[in-house]
Amino acid sequence: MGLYRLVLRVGDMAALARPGQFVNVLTGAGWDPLLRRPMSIAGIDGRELQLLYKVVGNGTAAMSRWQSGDEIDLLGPLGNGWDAAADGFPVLLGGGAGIAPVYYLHKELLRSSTAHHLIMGSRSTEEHFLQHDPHSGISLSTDDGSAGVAGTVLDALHDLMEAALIPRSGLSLYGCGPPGMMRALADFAGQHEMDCQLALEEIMACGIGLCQGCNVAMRLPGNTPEHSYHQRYRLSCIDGPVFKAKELVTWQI
Amino acid sequence: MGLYRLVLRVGDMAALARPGQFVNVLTGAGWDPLLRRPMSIAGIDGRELQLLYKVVGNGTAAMSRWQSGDEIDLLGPLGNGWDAAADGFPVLLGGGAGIAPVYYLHKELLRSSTAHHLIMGSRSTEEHFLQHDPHSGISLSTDDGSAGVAGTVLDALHDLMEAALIPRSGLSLYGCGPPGMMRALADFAGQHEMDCQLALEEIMACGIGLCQGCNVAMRLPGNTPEHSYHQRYRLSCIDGPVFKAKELVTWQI
Amino acid sequence: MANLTIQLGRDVTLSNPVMAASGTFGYGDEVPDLVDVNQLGGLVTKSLTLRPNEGHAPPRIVETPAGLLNAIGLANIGVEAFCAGKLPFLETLQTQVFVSIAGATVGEYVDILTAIERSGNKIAGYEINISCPNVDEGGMEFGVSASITETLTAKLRQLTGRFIMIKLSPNVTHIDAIAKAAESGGADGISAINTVVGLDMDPLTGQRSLSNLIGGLSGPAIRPIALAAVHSIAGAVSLPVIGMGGISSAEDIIRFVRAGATAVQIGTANYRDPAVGVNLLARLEQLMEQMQIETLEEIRGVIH
Amino acid sequence: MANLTIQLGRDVTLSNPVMAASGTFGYGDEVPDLVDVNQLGGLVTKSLTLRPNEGHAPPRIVETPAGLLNAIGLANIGVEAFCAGKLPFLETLQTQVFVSIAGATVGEYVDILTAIERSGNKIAGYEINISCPNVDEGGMEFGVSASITETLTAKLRQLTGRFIMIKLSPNVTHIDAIAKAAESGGADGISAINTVVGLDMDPLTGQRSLSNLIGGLSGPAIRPIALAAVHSIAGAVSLPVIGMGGISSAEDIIRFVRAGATAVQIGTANYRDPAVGVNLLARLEQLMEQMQIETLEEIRGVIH
Ligand SMILES: Cc1cc2nc3c(=O)[nH]c(=O)nc-3n(C[C@H](O)[C@H](O)[C@H](O)COP(=O)(O)OP(=O)(O)OC[C@H]3O[C@@H](n4cnc5c(N)ncnc54)[C@H](O)[C@@H]3O)c2cc1C
Ligand SMILES: Cc1cc2nc3c(=O)[nH]c(=O)nc-3n(C[C@H](O)[C@H](O)[C@H](O)COP(=O)(O)OP(=O)(O)OC[C@H]3O[C@@H](n4cnc5c(N)ncnc54)[C@H](O)[C@@H]3O)c2cc1C
Ligand SMILES: Cc1cc2nc3c(=O)[nH]c(=O)nc-3n(C[C@H](O)[C@H](O)[C@H](O)COP(=O)(O)O)c2cc1C
Ligand SMILES: Cc1cc2nc3c(=O)[nH]c(=O)nc-3n(C[C@H](O)[C@H](O)[C@H](O)COP(=O)(O)O)c2cc1C
Ligand code: FES
Ligand code: FES
Repeated sequence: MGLYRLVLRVGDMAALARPGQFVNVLTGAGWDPLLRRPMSIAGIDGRELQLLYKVVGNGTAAMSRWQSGDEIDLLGPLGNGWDAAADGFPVLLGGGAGIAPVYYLHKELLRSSTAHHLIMGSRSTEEHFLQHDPHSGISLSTDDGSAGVAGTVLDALHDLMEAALIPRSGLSLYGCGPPGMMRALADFAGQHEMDCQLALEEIMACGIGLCQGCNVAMRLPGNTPEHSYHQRYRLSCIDGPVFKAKELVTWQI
Repeated sequence: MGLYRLVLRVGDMAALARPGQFVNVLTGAGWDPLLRRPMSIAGIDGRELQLLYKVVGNGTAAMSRWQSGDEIDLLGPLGNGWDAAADGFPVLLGGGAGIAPVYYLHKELLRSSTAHHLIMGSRSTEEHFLQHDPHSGISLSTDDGSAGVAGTVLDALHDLMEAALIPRSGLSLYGCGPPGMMRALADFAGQHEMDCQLALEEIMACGIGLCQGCNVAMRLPGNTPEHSYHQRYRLSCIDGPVFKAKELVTWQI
Repeated sequence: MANLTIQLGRDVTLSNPVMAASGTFGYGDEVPDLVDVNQLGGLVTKSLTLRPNEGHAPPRIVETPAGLLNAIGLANIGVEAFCAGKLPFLETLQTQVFVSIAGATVGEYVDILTAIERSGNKIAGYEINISCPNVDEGGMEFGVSASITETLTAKLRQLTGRFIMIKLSPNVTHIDAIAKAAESGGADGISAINTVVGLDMDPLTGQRSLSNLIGGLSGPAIRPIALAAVHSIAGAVSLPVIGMGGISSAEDIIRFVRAGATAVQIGTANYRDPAVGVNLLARLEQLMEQMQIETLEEIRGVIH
Repeated sequence: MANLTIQLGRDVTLSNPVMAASGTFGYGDEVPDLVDVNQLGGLVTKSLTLRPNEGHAPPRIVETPAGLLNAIGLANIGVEAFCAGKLPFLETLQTQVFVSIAGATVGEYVDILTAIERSGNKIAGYEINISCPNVDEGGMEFGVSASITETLTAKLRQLTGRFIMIKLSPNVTHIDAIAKAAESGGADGISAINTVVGLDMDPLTGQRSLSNLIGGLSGPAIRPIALAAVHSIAGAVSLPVIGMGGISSAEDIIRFVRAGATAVQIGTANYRDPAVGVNLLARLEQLMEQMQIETLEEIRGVIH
């Protein structure tokens, strides 16, 4: 039930990737599954691309059986990526496999020596590959208390504020995780009028704007790109997967 | 393009198997392919069962990716098996992957020290795992002449007769291979009034008599088992896969 | 604790919602070694015709993406041999047995049912196959016409007090209308779906995959089609719907119940694993506990 | 040497038999980086409605066994924005462009087609969508009625000399009758099939997979169904049939030609690989050499 790590030699594509973007992975040649599987880019190292994923169905199970040397068909980098130029002290929150896009941002912020805090939450310790070390900017949380803070990523966030390890205001949140966590984050950010970006994981058929299947309802109509054919929706694959929390309708998340 | 060899630890089932029978193999948990794949038993060694197969589609491709230690779901042994009590000097003829059920019979005849000759034919040398040695009872043929006799298994049979390495009459033929070879064998046996058994490779859905999908047209009506619901057909999975050549309608083979 | 018992009709109770579908489990005597038939909720026999039927020439099956295309052509031993040779065994079973019948004319349906009524007295009822896409008997001419469906059902209704389910074809514009006709005719239940009309060939040689050319598609590929049909039928009639089409997991059983089915049948999946019906029951109970329901009735027709 | 050129109608020649299907390739401008659209034989645009249409609420797609179930709800920019913003680009293409249109009434079909006739002069023709299973516009009420199909076709025939293909729904009892009606109305070609009605939900939560509940099934799962439909249509009309439904390999293209298609469209497979149409052409030529044929016409309708 832990996270799998996959390192892919992608060549030139690596130089194009930005945190928050994803690749669309063909998990096999047959028709089970039929479509590609979107996976956030969890890191870039030279000409290598890293993924972090959880096995939840046939597609990810097939990925977990890949051998070193196999050739993989993937499309990317896709999507908009995080807006890392946002004001405020960056707090990055990843829940479960949602750590992937957040982890890549973390690495980039480290590289540019930008102060920030990374909070990773999971059900239990086995999904964790980081060390809980709040003083150096990394906090963990587990539902069962087996590592880091017992509770959710928001509980960990509160603890950090209490301990004055991060500012109480002027935060800029970057979150990705299961629906419950995303909703809680959006609510929290709304209440405290904090800047908050969420990387959604809508089901996608194409990942490149062809199928119109990944629409996301927007709170504020208007100002939507023309290719979405409408005022009310945006396409998660080309307008997202990162959206400002305040622009989203809660049930969508 | 060669043949794959698979050894499966099957336990008690091994003791039940007879040459000419098959197992029905689930090649994966998903729905590609949907159904089991019938595979002749190519040999039994203690509690181990051996298969010999060619990769021709998704099912066999999945099999070729199996790792040592994987657990496999198979049903068997199924089918009737060769009638090895037939009179005459046994000549075993296997073409391509059709060698499998013939090879098992060969091993059994060796074990019981029954004189016989094994002829294995293939397109080229890469499918061969035996040594051409007519004097000790093993002949190979290749379409391209790269190993053994250049030509078909019937050409090899003729050569053996010419060289008086096998009798000219009173043979009992056991054949399995591609349709062309099977038809040629049936014709040859018919002309020379030889006893000839053929192991058919009809497409099967269930392998156990449930679907009625594997029917084989019989030359002589009557005397067909009741579960086949008719006079004209038998079911390849439970009445076969081995049939007497003279009972088959040529187009069926 | 999950209770799997299903009250199908006034007189018919199933120990669980899972039956074996017609044509995919023979006459129940083909697989005694591999599976305990009595653990199934019910068993529908291979469709019977008036006279023994050898079916179509080979080939009669081909695999397609996530599906199986067949044109067996209702190969069966005929009603006479069935009553003499199979019925006695079937009547020893604990599971509920439904005899599937298929006629080429209304008269043939009547004759087959009459013959069985005369010999059998422990079977639960009948499944009337008016939806086989590849033969004249049990053929789709019946299943695509609401008025013929009603007439036929009414005729058969007069002949038996046992459970009659009419098995519908998905190859129609409005399956709900046919279901309503069966209800008007006096059916006790609707089973759906039979196979979907399909065709395949070897691309390079042009060799037809089925001697009959046209066949019926079954298996996971048709599951969404079957769910839509069951949902439409359940909305149109107040009879129990026995859903089928591509079921291969306990999750799939739940899908059909949510679409409106009271019980389900498993067909093609038996070919992968003849014990699949029985094997899914444990998992079904597990899922029911996860959903915190005691009976499937609680989620029947419930989609949010 | 294989010659892939297809004479589709009097005035329409395709450089090869492969087109992109409506709704699966946007307006041809979405994928310029990934694929050279001009190498396709043709391109059918996303269906246009009279007014811009935001489509159904999310979720609108779900994967099923070897299939994709969708209820996009004809999200599109509307005919006005199309003529202003998309048509100019489409007219620069070398490939043959067919504009798909979908109305809620016969009048709307007329208005949409009229608007495009007024602005466009280099498009090859139209595909008339009367077969979308999840909306009123382009809806199946049209596609399931032979008489409405004929009336609509005849109306549109009067408005344009360009190629008109009528796109049929498989969700009918007799698709050949609808095809004949389109032929009588003056259509130049028949395209088939649109998606098959389907439904799915999350079994455990009961959450519908599509906000619209009912959707349309596409992809490899429906290939046998589509082949049977094409075979039936090709036997009923003398118009060219443009076949589709689950095509994902060059072998599949050949299957549709053998079933009677003159050209084909690729839909769902574009989502796996947006360059699939172009990529299959090389393989198609290879297979044609293997079959020792120079044109696909030699095997059209040929099944042994
Ligand atoms: C932009 C994007 C980035 C993603 N990044 C990652 C990542 O970095 N690591 C990772 O592990 N996963 C990521 N995901 C989710 C990942 O795509 C799914 O887990 C994967 O598609 C599941 O495929 P499967 O065939 O294994 O499971 P399936 O058999 O397809 O599904 C198994 C279960 O998961 C549900 N499910 C499938 N896909 C989704 C989805 N997109 N959202 C919610 N539920 C779903 C299904 O409904 C089903 O219940 C991302 C998704 C998106 C859209
Ligand atoms: C009783 C029996 C015993 C067999 N024993 C062996 C064996 O020992 N070794 C071995 O390599 N193969 C054997 N076969 C054949 C084997 O079952 C097929 O090669 C296998 O099913 C192909 O599966 P696939 O998914 O890889 O290919 P698919 O994708 O299913 O098929 C690939 C191609 O092969 C054709 N094909 C598939 N199955 C058959 C078949 N049964 N007959 C003719 N053409 C077919 C298909 O039409 C297609 O063109 C046996 C078949 C039977 C019925
Ligand atoms: C090989 C085969 C034979 C079948 N024979 C019959 C039959 O005789 N009578 C009948 O009513 N249905 C018959 N069916 C249809 C099934 O009972 C069932 O309706 C259909 O296959 C859909 O369910 P599935 O997807 O679970 O297989 C047959 C199906 C298959 C695959
Ligand atoms: C997401 C999606 C959107 C579609 N939109 C349209 C459409 O707007 N108009 C139309 O005529 N067909 C539409 N179709 C149907 C396809 O054009 C095609 O008929 C169908 O998908 C079968 O082909 P396939 O199996 O290759 O996808 C759509 C299909 C999909 C999957
Ligand atoms: S996934 Fe197809 S448009 Fe976004
Ligand atoms: S394979 Fe099913 S009856 Fe023989």
